[in-house]
Amino acid sequence: MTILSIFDIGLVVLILAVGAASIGMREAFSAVIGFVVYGLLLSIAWVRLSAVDVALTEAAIGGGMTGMLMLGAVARLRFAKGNDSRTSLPVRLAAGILCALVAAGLAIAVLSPPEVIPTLAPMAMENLPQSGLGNPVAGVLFVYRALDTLLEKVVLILALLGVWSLAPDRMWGGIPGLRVYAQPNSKLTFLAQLLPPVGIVVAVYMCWVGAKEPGGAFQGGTVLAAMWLLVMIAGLTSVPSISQRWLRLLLVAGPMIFLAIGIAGMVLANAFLAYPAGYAKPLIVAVEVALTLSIGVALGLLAAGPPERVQRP
Amino acid sequence: MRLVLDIFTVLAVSAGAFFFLAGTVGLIRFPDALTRLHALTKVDNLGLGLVVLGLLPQANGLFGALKLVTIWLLVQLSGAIVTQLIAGTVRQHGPRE
Amino acid sequence: MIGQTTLLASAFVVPFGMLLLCLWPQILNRMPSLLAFAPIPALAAVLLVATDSSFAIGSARFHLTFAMDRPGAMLLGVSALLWIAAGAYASQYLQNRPNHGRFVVCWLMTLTGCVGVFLAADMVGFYFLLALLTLGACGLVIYHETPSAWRAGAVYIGLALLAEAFLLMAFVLLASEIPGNSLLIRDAAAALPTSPQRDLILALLIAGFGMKAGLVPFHFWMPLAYSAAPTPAAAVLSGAVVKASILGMIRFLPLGTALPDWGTAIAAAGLFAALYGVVIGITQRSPRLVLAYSSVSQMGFIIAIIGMGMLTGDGRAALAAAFYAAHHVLVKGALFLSVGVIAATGSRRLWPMLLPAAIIAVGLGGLPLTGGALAKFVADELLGDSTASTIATLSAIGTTLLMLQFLRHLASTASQDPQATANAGLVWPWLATAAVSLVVPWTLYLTVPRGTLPDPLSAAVLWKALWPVLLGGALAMALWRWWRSMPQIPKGDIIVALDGGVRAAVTWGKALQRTDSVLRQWPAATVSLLILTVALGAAVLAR
Amino acid sequence: MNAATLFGLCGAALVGLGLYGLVTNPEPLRKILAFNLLGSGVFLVFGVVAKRAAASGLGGDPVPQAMVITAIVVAFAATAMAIALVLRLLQETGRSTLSSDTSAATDTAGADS
Amino acid sequence: MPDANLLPDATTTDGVFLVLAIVLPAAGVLLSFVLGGRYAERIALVLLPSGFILATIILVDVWQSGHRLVYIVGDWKPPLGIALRADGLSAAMMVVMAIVFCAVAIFAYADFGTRAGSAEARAPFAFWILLMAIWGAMNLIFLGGDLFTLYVALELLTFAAVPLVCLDGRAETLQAALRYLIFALLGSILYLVGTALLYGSYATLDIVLLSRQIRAEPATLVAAALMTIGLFAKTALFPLHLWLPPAHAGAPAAASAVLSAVVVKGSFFLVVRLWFDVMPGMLGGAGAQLFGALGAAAIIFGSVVALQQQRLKLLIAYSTVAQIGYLFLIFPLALDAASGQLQGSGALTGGIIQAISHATAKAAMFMAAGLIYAALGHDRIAELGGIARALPMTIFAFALGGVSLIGLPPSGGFLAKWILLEATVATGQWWWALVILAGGLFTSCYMFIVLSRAVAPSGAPLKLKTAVPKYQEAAALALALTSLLLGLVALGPIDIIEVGRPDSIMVGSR
Repeated sequence: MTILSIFDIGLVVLILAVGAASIGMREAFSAVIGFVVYGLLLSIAWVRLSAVDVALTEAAIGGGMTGMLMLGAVARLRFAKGNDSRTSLPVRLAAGILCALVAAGLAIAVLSPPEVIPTLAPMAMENLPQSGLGNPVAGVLFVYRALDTLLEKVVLILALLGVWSLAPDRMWGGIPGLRVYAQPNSKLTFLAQLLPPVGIVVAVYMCWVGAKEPGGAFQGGTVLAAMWLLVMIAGLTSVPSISQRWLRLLLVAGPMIFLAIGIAGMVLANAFLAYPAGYAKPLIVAVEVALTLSIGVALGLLAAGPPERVQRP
Repeated sequence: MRLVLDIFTVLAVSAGAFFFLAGTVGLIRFPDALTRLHALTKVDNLGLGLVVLGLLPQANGLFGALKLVTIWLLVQLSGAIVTQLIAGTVRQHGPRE
Repeated sequence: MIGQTTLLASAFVVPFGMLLLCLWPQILNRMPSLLAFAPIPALAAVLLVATDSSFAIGSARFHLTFAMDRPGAMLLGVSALLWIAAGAYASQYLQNRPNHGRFVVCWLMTLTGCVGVFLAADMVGFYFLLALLTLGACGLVIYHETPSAWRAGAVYIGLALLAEAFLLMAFVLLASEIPGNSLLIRDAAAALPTSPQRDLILALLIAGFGMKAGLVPFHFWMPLAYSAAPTPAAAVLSGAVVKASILGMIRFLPLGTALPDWGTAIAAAGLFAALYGVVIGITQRSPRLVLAYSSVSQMGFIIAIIGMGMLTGDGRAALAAAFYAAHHVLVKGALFLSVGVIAATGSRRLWPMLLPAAIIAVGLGGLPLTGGALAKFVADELLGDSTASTIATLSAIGTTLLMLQFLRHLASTASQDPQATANAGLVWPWLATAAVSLVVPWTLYLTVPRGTLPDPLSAAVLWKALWPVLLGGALAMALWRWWRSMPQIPKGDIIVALDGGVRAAVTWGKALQRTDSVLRQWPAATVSLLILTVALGAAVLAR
Repeated sequence: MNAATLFGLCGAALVGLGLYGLVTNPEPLRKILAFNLLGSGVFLVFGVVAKRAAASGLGGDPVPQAMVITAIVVAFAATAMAIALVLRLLQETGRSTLSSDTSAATDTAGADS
Repeated sequence: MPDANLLPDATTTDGVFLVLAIVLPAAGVLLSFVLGGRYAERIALVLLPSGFILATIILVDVWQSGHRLVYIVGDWKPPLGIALRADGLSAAMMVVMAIVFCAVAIFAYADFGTRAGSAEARAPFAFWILLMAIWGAMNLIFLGGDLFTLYVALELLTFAAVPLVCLDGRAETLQAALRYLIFALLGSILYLVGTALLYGSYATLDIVLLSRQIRAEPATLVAAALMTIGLFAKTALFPLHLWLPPAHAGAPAAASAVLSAVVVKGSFFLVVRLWFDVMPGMLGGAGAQLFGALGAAAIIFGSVVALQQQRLKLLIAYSTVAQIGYLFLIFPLALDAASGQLQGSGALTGGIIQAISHATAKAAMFMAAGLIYAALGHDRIAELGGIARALPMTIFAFALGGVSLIGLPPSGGFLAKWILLEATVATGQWWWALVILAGGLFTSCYMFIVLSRAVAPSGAPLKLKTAVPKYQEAAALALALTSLLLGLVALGPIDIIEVGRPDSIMVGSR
């Protein structure tokens, strides 16, 4: 029983306890707080699983952004009147038993790995140098399975369009109603003036280092979005209206450039989303920079919600 | 020399852990929100400081050490601001039931 | 040869083309006057085209094939005659009617379906044209849009589609029996007797065709439909359309090989229907209902002939049944048209109209020298002198009684204004049909190669046909005296039971809807998802 | 019982927990929270699969790790859309509920505007 | 001619069309997102027909070459990279879906066309982009060769379909959209956990490679079960259909046509891919009977509840629930009892033709219902009197759609029922034949109810709220006719659906 395995067991017990609390708790606000804590604990679990890229993503998007969205929603849901009663006991019991069965089935599957564990790691590692990347995860994301990454960006754009399409017709083209939760008093503006420069440097570093070390476009984009939201909440800059051309261009820049390079690959490197020999690294970095910007703007607007105020002419 | 540094690290980190424990006890025992806030920020910041101090010799190279210190500074900054904001809200609307 | 196939093709293509032309409103308005001309190519085809010539539409791999065989030709010919007369009657009938556009479309659909079914040689074509026939006929039944018409239409299409479900299953079973993937009815009928699922297929075929032909347990749609439909439509429905199922039976059932058990069962059912129709018919008040029940009885008799054919394995049963059915087409069509004509004529001018109706009505019962006698004569020869033939004579008596009852009710429905005379446009088609119904059976008889049969005009045969008619007349006299004590039977007789069934179905449907709305609540849906996961996991793991 | 299997069981337990929350919690926001929990459980299973397939000097097979990153971003987009829907529903009806008992399903979409 | 299925995966000659089928919609979505306003509509109206041409080229190519088209994305062969594959199954589905998309685009031009001079409006801008996104997602579902790429395609489809449900912002459509989103997300998460377990056992998610290594281990079977249930939830198969009726009935006409005809088929197609291509031997007798039982229950419940609906769009939505049941009857029928393998020919061809004829017929019926709603201002079935005289073409399209659903020849529905019935006879499972025939009868019942109300004369003279443009009726009629004449496809290349089935691989590659 090495120190680390005790730590792991403690971590797992803590994760399950906080998760169960955030599910079982009756009061929505504390459940969300529980969820944020759960998100951070989970990123530690990812570090223990030696997947640092995923730990970063989980901490940034899973814990941070989702937590912030939930907090905003809980604040506004306090005014909802007369929500329905808890589900009856027999249903809860049945659900409990069945969920336990499903979890047990999953546990059986997890507990019975094949004798020799097949892996793509060696194949991924030996083909990595051709793309000039150091970080294998970035290699998978931008070289081997580039189609998934490209499509996932289109999914993000679609989700944003879905959120925007919820606005009433007269508000279209207006300003997302990012509720300013606290008046822009001195303390928040101080934070909003001090933290963003640091945040932006961290984001750029994360995006840049993503090629060699754990990091990358997603994590950088999320930090960028967080800083932009902080500045908007503090009221230092106005929330942009959704019909501005530059905003749309910025949103689409990442996937569009990725698509353009992919199509160019068909001509120059005999396959869609293939990189011409030798130019892989610069192209990928260019795509990562564009993606970081797009993701930053997209996540920020997703958190800001549908347009709710018409722009004062 | 290596041994001395290791002992120093163990001592500093355990002191930090002790302060975290004290902060948590304060959180549970103190009567109202403001005192809890006070306990938390003060003690946890100190605890974190000690832990960072303890880890400095273990950090690989100057760059790693600088990163640890920046982490500590950032936590202090955000901790202070957030405490101020919560305290402001608590004072304005009264503790939320 | 080319002439033959194009003529045969035109029989189907002309009505189908006219149906498609109805899409343009301006042609639709002029269509009522052309109704009579649509069936003419079919008649010409029957007269000119040699039997067993066929043609196909479609590509090499999958095509609709049409062929002319003897029973088909016989039935198509008489049906074409009836369609022409009824078409003329209908164009007059529609003169002052609203929305005749829909009537014309349904009429042409039914005509196309009817001609198509008589000519169809492959199963999918037969099924498609039967469906087209059903949809068109249902449109005709619903034409007046009265509540009883809607109910009749609903019952008609409900039962028809149920029958077609049986037939579809039977055709699929047959298709899998035929070696190679030809879908011809000829090959299906050939493969049927030797197939392992012969009994299942036979049961399905008889159930399907029985429903469409109004065999007793499923006959209740006939009185409803024929009383609700407009007169020309009722004539065509009771005459030509219902014969489609008879032709289906003739073509699909293996009349060549002896199947004693099936033969007796069908013959018994047919004869029971023949008697049942008479017993219920005499209690009815309106002439149309009496005619409807007479149809039930006659169709029962024809099915009995087919049953007897299957019993003895005697190939001639097909022709005998077709011949009897052909006669029935004309007589029943003429009688229905007469109902319309008589209703429009005043009491003063009633007798010149009533006389021809009386002749052909009693002819149905077997009056000597009429087509009916001839048809019964051919049927007797086949039924042999066993109990079946005694029942046949019983049904002859009953039919005469029924027909006299019909004539009595018909007379009572003459229009109040004594001077009223039916429009010439209505009278002439009716009279033509009546005349044809007398003449055509004889001409058909001559074409049927029957050297061995004793001469139908001999005294013994005449007397054999006459005494049931006289007996029927006497019974009718007796019936009219205790008329008051006759029990009142509702129109569809066993349909009352059906209403009970419908109510049960409605309550059952409500229960299903409640379970559905329970299942669509969130907890129930997600719990059922979990149950499904566990069930599928168990099912797959325990392979 | 190495670390990977331990986290695998934790992932399976989280999936069970998330499913339970999704089924029993009436409010949509709590369902979305349960969905995120369920999602993180699934991602843990991916992480365990990656950890077990560690080879050639890597802490884990990069391919499933890349898939998890993509899945996390997609899950976040789904959560954002769901929360926007909940808030819009709150704006429209003043209540946030999934059960349509107020107006039976058969004539819900029947507002004959 | 060596069967290309056996050759190691390599980009075949016309593989580039597969990439175009993915790139065109993606570029369309991104471009119209930036340009916005009337450009979104123009881009859609240009891209969708070109998508149809592309799909036909792929279909002809697959038919002529006799084997499937393959394209290796990024020049990395599976297991490391991703391959796009188009076999007969996907090519046929892509062409029909392209036809439905073009018809819906023409139909939606009236409702979602931005008037000249008006600035960018919410609903049109969102509709055209979402339509292209659904088109792209469906193409990816049909062509995707990697289970995780198919997961991303499923998410793309859900994120594009949910906003369509609540496009007009009414309260109950918002609730329907929320229920649909959460249930669909539950489905896709279960699908994802399945892919995780499969990757754990085989270190690849490529369909062809998986089908060569698949073993009947607990991990694989649990994964298959979870993935199947996830896809059932997204296809709204019977007990899991809570979201479909309010969502499809509440959405605007063009949207409900796409939702009901196309979106539901996506996850069904994945179930077919999973069980017919990846693990044909794993679905035991019990599992197949469970699939069939759910399908039968869907047919019975869906039809009976549809019979009792007061509103036309809800009736058609429940009819979708019923018709989906037919699609899942093919699993017990396709299971060859001796070898325990799911056969690629016979019942599967029937199922695909049923899916195709349902797609076109249902799209036509929802368009017709939309026109009736626009003309009368309501769609209560009891008060549909006189509409047949007011909108004859619409009711004719609705009737033709109904005829195809009932399965009267020469419609595609008839051909599908014929093939399925032949399969019931061949496998001796007569009980499925009863269900198929009962389904046809129920369908004819509720079609008769609706048509009899529509044909009945209206009491008061009918005044239409809005004049219904002719091309909308023409679009609905065209779709109904394609569904009606689909039966004639039996004349032509009916066996194209079996091109590139995995059976040929299984035999060859051992």
